[in-house]
Amino acid sequence: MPSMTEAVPLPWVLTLAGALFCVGLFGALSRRNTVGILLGIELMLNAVNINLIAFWRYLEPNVVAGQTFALFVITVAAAEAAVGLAMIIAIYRARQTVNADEVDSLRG
Amino acid sequence: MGQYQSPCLVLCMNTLITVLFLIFAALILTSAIMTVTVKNIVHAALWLISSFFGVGALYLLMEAEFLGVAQVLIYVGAVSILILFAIMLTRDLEGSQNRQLTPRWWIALIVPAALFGLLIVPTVMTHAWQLPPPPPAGQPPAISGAQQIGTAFMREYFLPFQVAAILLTVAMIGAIVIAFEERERRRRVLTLVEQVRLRQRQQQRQQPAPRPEPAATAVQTSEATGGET
Amino acid sequence: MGWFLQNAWLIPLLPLIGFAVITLTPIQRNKNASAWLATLLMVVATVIALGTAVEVASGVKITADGAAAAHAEETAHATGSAAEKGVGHKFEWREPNIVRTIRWAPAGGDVPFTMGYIIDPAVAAMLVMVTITATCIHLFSVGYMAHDPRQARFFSFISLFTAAMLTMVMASNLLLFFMAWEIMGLCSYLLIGFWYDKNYADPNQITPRQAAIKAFITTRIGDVLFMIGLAWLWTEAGTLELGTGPGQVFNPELLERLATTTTSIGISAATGIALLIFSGTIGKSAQFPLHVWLPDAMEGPTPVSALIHAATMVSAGVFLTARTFPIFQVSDALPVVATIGAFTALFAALIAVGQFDIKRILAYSTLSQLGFMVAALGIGGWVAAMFHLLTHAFFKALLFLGSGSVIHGMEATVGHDSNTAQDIRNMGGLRRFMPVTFLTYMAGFLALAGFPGFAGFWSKDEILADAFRANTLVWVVLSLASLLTAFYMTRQIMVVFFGAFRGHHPRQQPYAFVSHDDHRHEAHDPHESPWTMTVPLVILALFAVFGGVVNLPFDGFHHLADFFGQEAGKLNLLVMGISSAIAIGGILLGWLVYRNAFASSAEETDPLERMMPGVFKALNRKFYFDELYAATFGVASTVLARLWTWFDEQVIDRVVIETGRFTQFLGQVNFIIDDAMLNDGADLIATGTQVAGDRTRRTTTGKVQDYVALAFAGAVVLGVLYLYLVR
Amino acid sequence: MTDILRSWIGGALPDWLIVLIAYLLVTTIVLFYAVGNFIMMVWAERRVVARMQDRLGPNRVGPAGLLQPIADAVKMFTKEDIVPRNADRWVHLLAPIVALAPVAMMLAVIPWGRGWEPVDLNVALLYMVAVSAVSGVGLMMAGWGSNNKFALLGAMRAVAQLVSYEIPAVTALLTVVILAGGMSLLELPYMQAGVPIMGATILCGDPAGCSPLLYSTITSFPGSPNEPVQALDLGLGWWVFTPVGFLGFLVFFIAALAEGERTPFDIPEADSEIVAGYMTEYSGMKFATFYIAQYILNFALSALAATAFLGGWQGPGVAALANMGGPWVHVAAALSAFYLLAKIWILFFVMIWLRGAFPRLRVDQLMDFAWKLLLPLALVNIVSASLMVGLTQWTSAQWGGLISLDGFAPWQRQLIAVLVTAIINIAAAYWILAINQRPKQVEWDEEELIAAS
Repeated sequence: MPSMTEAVPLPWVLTLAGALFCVGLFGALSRRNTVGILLGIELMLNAVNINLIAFWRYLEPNVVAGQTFALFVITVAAAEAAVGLAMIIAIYRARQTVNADEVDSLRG
Repeated sequence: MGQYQSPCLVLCMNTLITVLFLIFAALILTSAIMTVTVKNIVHAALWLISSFFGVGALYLLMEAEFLGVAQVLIYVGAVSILILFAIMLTRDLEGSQNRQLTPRWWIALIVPAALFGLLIVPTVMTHAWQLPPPPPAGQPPAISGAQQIGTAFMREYFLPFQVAAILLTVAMIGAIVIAFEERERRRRVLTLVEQVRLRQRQQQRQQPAPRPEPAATAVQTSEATGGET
Repeated sequence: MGWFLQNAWLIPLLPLIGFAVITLTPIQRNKNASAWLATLLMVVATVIALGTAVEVASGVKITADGAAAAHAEETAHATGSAAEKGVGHKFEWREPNIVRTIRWAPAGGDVPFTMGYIIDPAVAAMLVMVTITATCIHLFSVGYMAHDPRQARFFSFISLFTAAMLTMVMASNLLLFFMAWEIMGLCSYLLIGFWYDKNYADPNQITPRQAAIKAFITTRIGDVLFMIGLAWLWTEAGTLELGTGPGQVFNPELLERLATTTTSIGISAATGIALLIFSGTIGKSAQFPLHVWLPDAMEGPTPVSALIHAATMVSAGVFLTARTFPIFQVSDALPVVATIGAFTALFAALIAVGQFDIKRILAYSTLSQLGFMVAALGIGGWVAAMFHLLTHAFFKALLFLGSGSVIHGMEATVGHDSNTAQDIRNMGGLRRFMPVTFLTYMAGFLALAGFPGFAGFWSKDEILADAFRANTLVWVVLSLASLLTAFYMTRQIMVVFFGAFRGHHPRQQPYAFVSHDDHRHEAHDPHESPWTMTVPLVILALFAVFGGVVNLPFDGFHHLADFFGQEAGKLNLLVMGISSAIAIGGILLGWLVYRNAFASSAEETDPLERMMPGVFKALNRKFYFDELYAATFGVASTVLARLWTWFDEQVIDRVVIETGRFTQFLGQVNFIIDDAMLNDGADLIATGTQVAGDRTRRTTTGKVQDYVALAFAGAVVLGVLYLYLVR
Repeated sequence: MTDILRSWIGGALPDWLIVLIAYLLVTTIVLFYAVGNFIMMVWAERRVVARMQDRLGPNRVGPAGLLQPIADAVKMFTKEDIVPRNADRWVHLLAPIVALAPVAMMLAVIPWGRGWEPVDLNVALLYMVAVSAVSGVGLMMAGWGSNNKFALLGAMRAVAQLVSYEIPAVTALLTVVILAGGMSLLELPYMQAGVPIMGATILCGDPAGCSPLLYSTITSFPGSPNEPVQALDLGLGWWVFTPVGFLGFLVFFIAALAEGERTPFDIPEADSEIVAGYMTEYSGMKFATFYIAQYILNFALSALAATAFLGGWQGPGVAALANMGGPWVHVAAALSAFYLLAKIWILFFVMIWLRGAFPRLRVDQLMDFAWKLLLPLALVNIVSASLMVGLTQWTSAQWGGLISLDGFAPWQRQLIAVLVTAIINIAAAYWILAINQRPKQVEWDEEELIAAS
């Protein structure tokens, strides 16, 4: 049966993951809206997951650790999204804004 | 697909997989770029969902069915809905018309670009990956699936599994606590029985000497604050 | 074949289920349902326990792989090979009928840490005893607690209590044993303080919640020492598994090593461990000097007293020593055990003579009888001790439940006031009103007094015979104690059940009684209790009368000893004659002294007090032990506190004040130097810092994205350095 | 399908093209099947509800009004397609498609008959749930893109309801996963062969003398899942007949009602409160798309419920026909497809019936119902399911040596398992209902109320 491992070389997948990570990082750094930052972070987490799955599939397909770790990452991402969004709502309620550059009480 | 395999099939399938991979990669990257650049935050979230779909399809392509489906279930079904909810709860209408990027967005462009160009690409391209040898012909490669994941969660990764469960619980409670809005005093619609009883009591009260109601002012203030929230 | 052994874990599980169901489900809102549920589960547990005992008696053994083998040949491991220090019969650890463990809490180390149960003859006998008495007590409580608003809670507690006891009996290792032991401690606390809202008019009278705390703390002293003993045993043996195999605590090699190791305080390790474990027994079985909690535990409901005194708590202490007997056998601790047991037996019997509260008399008699058992263990009479433990459980449960029935009947006349309803001087002639209670109580009385033919006679006689052979002094002391036993029990019977009824004009309390429920029904006569209370009495009375049959001291009738597979004492006609004479003499003496006591009024003085007022006062005040503890430990802590206060005020405060003054002086000196020389330099540095701070402050924008960008930029720089320069 | 095509036109076309055509054909057939059912469902619903309300319902167009849906469709197609001026145009346009597409995708993994299985996915159960969750995004898009308060409110209600009821639904399906030992939908009907309650219990004594009309090879739970046995096969070993399956089915069906926004739970489009919810601004084709999506979702969820709990296509006679071999296999397939369709329609009738009988829930009642009643029941049911598997299949070694059921015959163990789970489920149901019926503490400050009124 033909499979991904024969059709696509591993570096392609890793490059895709790296690109996705960098795009997500750009989003997280450049967005004004706090929710937008969160979107960027989700992209970064997905990039990590692609990496994990790719390494699992290409290098150790019969060891289950890669998928397991990806699942843990998804779990953590879900928890992070829930808490992050709750914090955004709390900030919005307290300050009537969701713009990250207006939330700078710690400015020196 | 049956037992019958022509050599063309393998070749064609390989091409097909490559093409599919490229399509998915394009979908993922385009959606991701749209996510981080598009002006409207709701559109950004929708683009993010499209990117999630691409990643899920990529998982399916890599024969991680369980993860692909879990990706759709958790990211598309839960996380993005959560994000959409949060956007709609915090939407300020004028804000969505303003600029979406921070003033120093060029810094934010340089850092990821440097990361990608200077580190990721050279590392990925120059590293020698020790790929395992392909399985002997006619024998399917041993690929761990959902059942192995379940077994692993109950055996080797039992403790992390429990920790993840606790983490989710804690996150849920934390999210509720953080986002919880305490109503000052909830004004409830009275049931019919309560209204009747209330009227009776009022009449009983009016028969003796009417005394000044100290509670009246307090209620007014509470109404004022209650109306605000 | 073997089903009961395979599923013996159900025995403690059933009361535990009862506890869980009553506590967690809405059934707790229905008093009767919870009571009958708990009782029903206990009945099922009793059936399983009986089945287990039958299977053990028929010699079924279950091997590790689960196969049942009938009539396997007896294999015994001699454990006392190191040094035969015990003067009594040789005790051998028998191969259990079933050992079933599961791995639990992987704690590292070579030996897997396990949890599970063991059934051997001793355990089977204890299971039968505990389940039967506990079932009777449950049934009795259905009637006795019928009017209590917290009935469901009561039943959940006693179910947990019973479950803990059963777990402890079956425990396969000493840690599980200890855990169940501690749950029992908790339950005794909860149950003694069950009427936690009760107050007395007399401020010096101990209230249930004080009694509960007292019981908890007093037994805690023993428990802590017990735990230290277990820790010591763990460090020496690396295991707490019961058994003789390798990696188990009664392994002969291990015991030999323990017996020959000498610690820095001059005793062998075995002796030290045995003494520490025995401290647990002292606490739980209320031996001198930790006996003070048990009489006050009478503040709990009467079924609880019965449960504590007969089936669970105090038996647990004796069972602990019996269970770890191989360690005692190779140690030098047995004389200590014998001394404490014998002393407690006599001492408590003396106090019992001077009490007026019907339950307290029984409480001190329990102390005394436990002293018998402990003394029997101390002189090596393992079978005798277990025998007495079993028979005593039945007739003492009978006596306590009987006293509960009496109190229940008395409350109809004198109201719900424990001071009045439990005072034997207010009773009298009750045999006419409560015939069933009277007859069953008589059975219990004759068994406890050691009247020939009754259960208590045979078991006590076996102890005395062993004592006579092993240690004459112990025998003399125990004989005296049994004389006193017969005497004070006769006193109680005479005052409670004979003579004229005095309850219509009870004694006036020195303090005016204040109660929520202050309705006395003085016109009413006491009445017999309902069937739920009398049926258990009759069942237990049968055991009290015929229970001795299991181990008659004649050849061929040592059924219990054969069942345990242990050596037992021989028939000694001399001792038997003497003890019969003592019992009958004690009863006669009691009859002579008390036949006319309190004939007319409840306000009369006790005949014994008329004869020797000083001695009686001392007995009535329990040899002033509570006062002694208050005057020693209580006063000592007060004095220590005062001393510390003085020390704090006079020494520490003074030092602090003087140090402060000296510092002040140094400060003044320093000020001069500082002002003149340092300030200018410091100002310079400060200004420089301020300027630098102002400059660098701008990098702290407060925006999280800037920080993240900076972090990633740093990562990129480091990565580039590594990738292009280092490598 | 691939094989049939190969036998017809094999060699004339390249192999990959045949595979592609086969896939396309199957997809087309399934979609037409679903849409045809949708049309009949709309008609049936209108007629049945009318009967329940003592009306006639559509009866003019065609015989008994059978052509009414087609007339409606023509009307829908010819209506004006309106996009509100301030709406987010693309989101507004895409929303119905995003709502319909995942629902249609759900149909791919359902085994429609014996041997009629479009796709064999080994995580099919999870796939169904995951894909159905995606349509929530479509609703959200519709609500937001319409730029209408009612639409937004309706969408948020709909999505909140969808997400909440997904949890009891998934938890109830976990029961099936435990019983089946996997997430494949394909295996489920085969596992539910045999006789009611026990599955494969009545074993064939003599392998040679067993009639293939009565006995067949079953890998049925309860029993031993890995070793097929020759047993009496009435095609009735549906899991709904066991206590675990019954409770699971009840919970799942109620949750499915809520997910499909059927009547006691039709809060998102409660027309007396918020006009038509997220569909307020839609008309014509796009409205029809939403409508189709909703009915096909009901159809798919009914099919899932039938497959997971009611034996799927399994029924009396299927195995016997299949055992006869030859062309009879195709007859068996047709019969089995009929069985599944009948079950789906019975479930759909129950849905209509509920619509005719029950008033709508309030929003807080809706949430209480999901979190305080359905979820606890489903959780207890998982425990029961685990016990059922353990009691029927484990050896004493797996129980840690504590429960020894080694000596019992399979049917005795099955009886024990059924009794134990029945007791647990009934007790739990009683208890949970009792807790939920506890009257709420009525707390009201008299002074304040008097002052306020």
